[in-house]
Amino acid sequence: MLKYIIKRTLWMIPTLIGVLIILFSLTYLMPGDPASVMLGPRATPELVAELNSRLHLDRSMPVRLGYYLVGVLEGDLGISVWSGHKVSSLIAEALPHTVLLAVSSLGIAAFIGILLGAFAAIRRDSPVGGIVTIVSLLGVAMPDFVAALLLMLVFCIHIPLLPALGAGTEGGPVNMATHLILPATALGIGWVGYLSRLMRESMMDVLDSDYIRTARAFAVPKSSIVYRYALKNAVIPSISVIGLGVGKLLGGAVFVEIIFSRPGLGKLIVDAVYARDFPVVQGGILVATVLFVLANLIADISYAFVDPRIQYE
Amino acid sequence: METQIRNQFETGTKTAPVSLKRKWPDKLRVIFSAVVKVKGALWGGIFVSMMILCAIGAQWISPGDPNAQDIVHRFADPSLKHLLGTDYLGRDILSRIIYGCRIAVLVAFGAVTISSIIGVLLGVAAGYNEGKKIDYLIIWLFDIVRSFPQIILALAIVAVLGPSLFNVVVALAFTAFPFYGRVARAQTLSVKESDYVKAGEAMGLERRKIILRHITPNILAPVIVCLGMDMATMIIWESGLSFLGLGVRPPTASWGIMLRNGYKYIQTSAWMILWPAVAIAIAMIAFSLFSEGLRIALDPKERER
Amino acid sequence: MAVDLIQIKGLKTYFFQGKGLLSKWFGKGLKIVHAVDGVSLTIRKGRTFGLVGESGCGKSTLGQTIFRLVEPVEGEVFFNGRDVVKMNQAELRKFRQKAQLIFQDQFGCLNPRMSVGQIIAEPIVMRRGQRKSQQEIAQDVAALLRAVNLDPDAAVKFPNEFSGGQARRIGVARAIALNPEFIMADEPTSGLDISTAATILNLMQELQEKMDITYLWVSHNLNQVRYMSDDMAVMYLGKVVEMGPTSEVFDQMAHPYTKALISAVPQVFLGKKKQAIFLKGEIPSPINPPSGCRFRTRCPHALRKCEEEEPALIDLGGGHLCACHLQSH
Amino acid sequence: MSEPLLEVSNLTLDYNLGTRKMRALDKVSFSLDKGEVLGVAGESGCGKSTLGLAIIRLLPRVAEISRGEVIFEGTDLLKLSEEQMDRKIRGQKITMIFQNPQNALNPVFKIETQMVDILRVQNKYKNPGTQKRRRDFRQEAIERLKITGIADAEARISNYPFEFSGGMKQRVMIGMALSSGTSLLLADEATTALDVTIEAQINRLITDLASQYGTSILYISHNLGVLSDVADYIMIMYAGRVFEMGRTDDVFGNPRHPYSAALLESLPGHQAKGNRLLSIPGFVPPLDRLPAGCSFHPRCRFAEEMCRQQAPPLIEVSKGHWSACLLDQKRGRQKWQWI
Repeated sequence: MLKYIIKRTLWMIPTLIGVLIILFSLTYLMPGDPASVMLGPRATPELVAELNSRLHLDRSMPVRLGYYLVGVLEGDLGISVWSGHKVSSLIAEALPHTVLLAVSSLGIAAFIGILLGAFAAIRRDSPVGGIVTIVSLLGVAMPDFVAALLLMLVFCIHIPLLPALGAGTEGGPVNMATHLILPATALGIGWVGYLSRLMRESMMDVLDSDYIRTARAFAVPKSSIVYRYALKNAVIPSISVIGLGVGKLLGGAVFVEIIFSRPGLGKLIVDAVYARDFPVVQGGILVATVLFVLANLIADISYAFVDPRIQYE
Repeated sequence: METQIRNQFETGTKTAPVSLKRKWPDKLRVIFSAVVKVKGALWGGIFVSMMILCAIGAQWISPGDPNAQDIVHRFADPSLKHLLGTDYLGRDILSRIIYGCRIAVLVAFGAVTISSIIGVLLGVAAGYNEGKKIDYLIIWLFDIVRSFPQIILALAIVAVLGPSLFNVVVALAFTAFPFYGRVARAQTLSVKESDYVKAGEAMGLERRKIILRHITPNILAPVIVCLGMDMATMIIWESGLSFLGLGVRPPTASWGIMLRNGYKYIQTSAWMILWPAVAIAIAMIAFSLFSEGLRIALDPKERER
Repeated sequence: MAVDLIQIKGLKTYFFQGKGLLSKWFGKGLKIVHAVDGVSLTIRKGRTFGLVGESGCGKSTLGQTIFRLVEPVEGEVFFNGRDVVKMNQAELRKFRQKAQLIFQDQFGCLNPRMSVGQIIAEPIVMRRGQRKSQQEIAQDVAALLRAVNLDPDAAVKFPNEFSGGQARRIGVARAIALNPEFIMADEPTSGLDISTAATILNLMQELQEKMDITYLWVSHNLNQVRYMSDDMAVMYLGKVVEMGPTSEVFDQMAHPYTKALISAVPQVFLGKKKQAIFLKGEIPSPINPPSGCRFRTRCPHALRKCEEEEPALIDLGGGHLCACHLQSH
Repeated sequence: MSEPLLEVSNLTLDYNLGTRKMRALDKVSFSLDKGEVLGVAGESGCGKSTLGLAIIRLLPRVAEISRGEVIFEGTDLLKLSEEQMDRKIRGQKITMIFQNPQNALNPVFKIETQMVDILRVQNKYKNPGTQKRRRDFRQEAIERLKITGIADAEARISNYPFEFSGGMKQRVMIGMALSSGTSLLLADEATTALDVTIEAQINRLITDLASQYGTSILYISHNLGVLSDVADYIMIMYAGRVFEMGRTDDVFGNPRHPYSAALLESLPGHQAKGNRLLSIPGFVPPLDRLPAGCSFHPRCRFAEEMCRQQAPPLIEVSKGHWSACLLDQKRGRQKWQWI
């Protein structure tokens, strides 16, 4: 098991190096001289020269790549051109909100989705099956940012029930929770639909498999057949999807954070894009990617915990 | 020598020579009838073709000019004159939605075609020489691009290249090609090991012919199904980028921009958000149902069930 | 005296697991599967050679090596006097039109996306020779379908529209399309019912008599091999343990494994049930086969000598060979 | 003659697949005494597996038993509720092993966990109230593995199923299925997926353990050779109906139904090289469009007018030998010369 974990972690390193190289090369795609583009209207020759030297933009490509890699390893993601703060501190401030949003939306969605799907598979003729189909269609039909807009339209404007803007950080946990409901639902709907359909299909396959028939032939009680024997096999496909889901959520969070103007990594990146504050954009994306790669790693490893055959592949 | 076979087993009357395979119109009829049989795929197909129709013939279909402003009647509710009402500049929402189809279909088809071509070529190359250096290199490339949360990378690329229709397509294609690459590679691996490929080799078929007649058709079908599903995702991302103001430049009519304006005036008018949202929802459901039907239709085994 | 169509001399085919980059660093290093480990046999023209053994004994790999679908590590395969292992692409292509393969997986060997007519026509179309008109090809396909008693209008259907038995007959039709001299049938009736299997066996015999085809008949069903084959070989874990004319091998069983195999075969037998010889343990893995005689771990009469020295194939008379130390005492 | 262990009479079962109603079993009747082995033979689609699943009541949702009784030790199993079947019959009195050992065990649970779960449930039903610790169940599981001949069962029990070969997995199933309390074992093609020498070992293990515990076996297989080795009595089925039944030597020695004779003539073991095997023309009829009268008449060389009209009942044509062929019933033993 340990060897498998090490193998997966080691495989992450070349991937991350590749990520850094791509992120680094993005600056070369920028039309015109990066420094003047970043400074925009405030670009005076001195400021441009000073920025060029600070960001080593004047050096040759490999040297700049070296500086960048070393910088990243030391945790120095550069300084925001716009606000002068260290990029890493900006991110540190914004990250917790996004993680809270991602965990709450994915967590709830996974929980509801898996239970709904499993139940629909067990009680095949019950109305739950219909609910799963509707929810999964809903999930497909409404991407997260459209859902956010509609939810805001209904629950903040027409039926002023829930707060529309901000993360309610000042009002303590209850206030933060109420501020979290709509954004988390917006992000979660798609996932409830997708996971419940995936879970229903895999649960149905598992329930028709030989080893479940064997358990029934030996009068193993229904409850342990469903909730232990079948569930552990049926949940395997959902785990790998949840690993990927974190990536989608980080993406989706960008919209939800902007619509509900909640602080977060997504909003930080987009605002930096508007302000052409490139170091912050670069740093923000790097952190989001590292989070995503870690999530996939955790999904792979938990995959191996559930399914023993994976380690010996 | 062939005559030897023929007269050895020639029994019964000379029946009219049977063609070796169904002709093309015949094949399309079979695939179409299979798609129709799948629950919901028919509706999916109808709405997808309606969208494509609107995209091509927007100027004939749409009731009015999408950019014609009529400030006096702005934020109008749906009426006979403006079936879906007007936006903050008094422009007819229905016309803008129809023109919006054009952007959505254009971007979706553009991004999907580019990313699938690159993805499939790399995927087949990697799958075909499995275990060699090139295979590891391509997998490495796929893993890198796949590690980025897709929308965030697309957003960064557009920000760097500057927002325009072409840049959006490039950004979306670049972030999506590993999705096809991995499917193509997995298919190549499984098809390569199959007995019908071995049968081709055992028959003395040239390498080129085996790839053309046996490997490619069995890889394309699953990839085509991915195209269907990915079209839906591309439409979401196009409207997402436009919503962030990083997609198509206003005033061109795109669902994302309509939602962006809708968000600005969310207090005053609900229509500006509602109708584009409905359009996106219909497009999404249509594409996913249609690609589900396609998946069953293209696979001869599923078709029988 | 029947002419020798195929002579195999000291053929070795190994599979190397864990060759990839990743498994070199993390895997247990290189694992060699000794699938075929020094096999020599002769197949006479126009006759059926039975190859018998349990799963993992290498009989299918031996078959695929003859067709160079798998490259051997060592040894020669003479077909009509020319060594297939050393053939270049052109010679190989000519050889492959004379020798055909019938696969074990009756559906796997038919391209799901091609119609049955196209599948059967492929070898005919592929042969450079004289260009054939569409009519002529359709004629040949119809004749071939009738030859395997399938209805000619099956040509437009897809493989998945057929039953197991029918799919296998499509494979046979494709194999005989170029009137080959040699056909290797890999478990031709596995997974078929009694009556469907009987039709396939009858068909193959009829084709052999009409088209003078030589068969290499790979199967684990000894009743079938006894009925179909003139000569046979018994393989265990990559090696031939006993070989000779089928009646000889069945009547004077020499090798303990052959005895156990034949006694274990379920027979419809009236009266007292015959006492089968039961081997102990499971079939060992071909990755690290036991030293000396590979059967010693399951052999009821294993001697010390069996561990040290690998027994050679010795002739017991009349071409009946056996590799067992018990014989040489 | 003591009351038979199992008495099945007129068992009729249909599979309702959407519009099509497939008659999988049609008035199947037979009896099985204690400690005897009844071989059920027939080609695929003849309903032999359905028969096994009907007895232990593990039929799929679409299956519907329209008529008949299954009297087992005095009680009609078809009348019992699911809960009663679990409590008294399944896994205790009647057990079943299946064809494909590869996925008969749950891939993501250790062998130990699965065996202990089963033993705990059996113990709960057999002698409720006794509190046995997990260690006792584990020990009993190891004992059972040892009995079925698995080497160093102590260590192997904590492996996962994928670390076991096909033969060894079947041994685990047999270890669970055969114990002192088992009265009837249903074996559905138990060794079809195994190699010849392993098949022989497993079949001997089944018959030895069964005779040791006095368990009778319903041995379902399409391989007549295996049945000839293993079974005391043979029942030959075709398209849901019983065509012939009797002692193994009687049925194979002088078949009283043309179909049984045809099956024997199709076996390569019976013919010298050179002369052709018998291959019965035509195909097994689809179960929702069975021909009138005897369902074999379209393929039968000896079929006469009466075969086409009358559905032949199963009659005892000689002592302990039943046949469902009108010609045999009317004119006595025939030679059934197919070739």
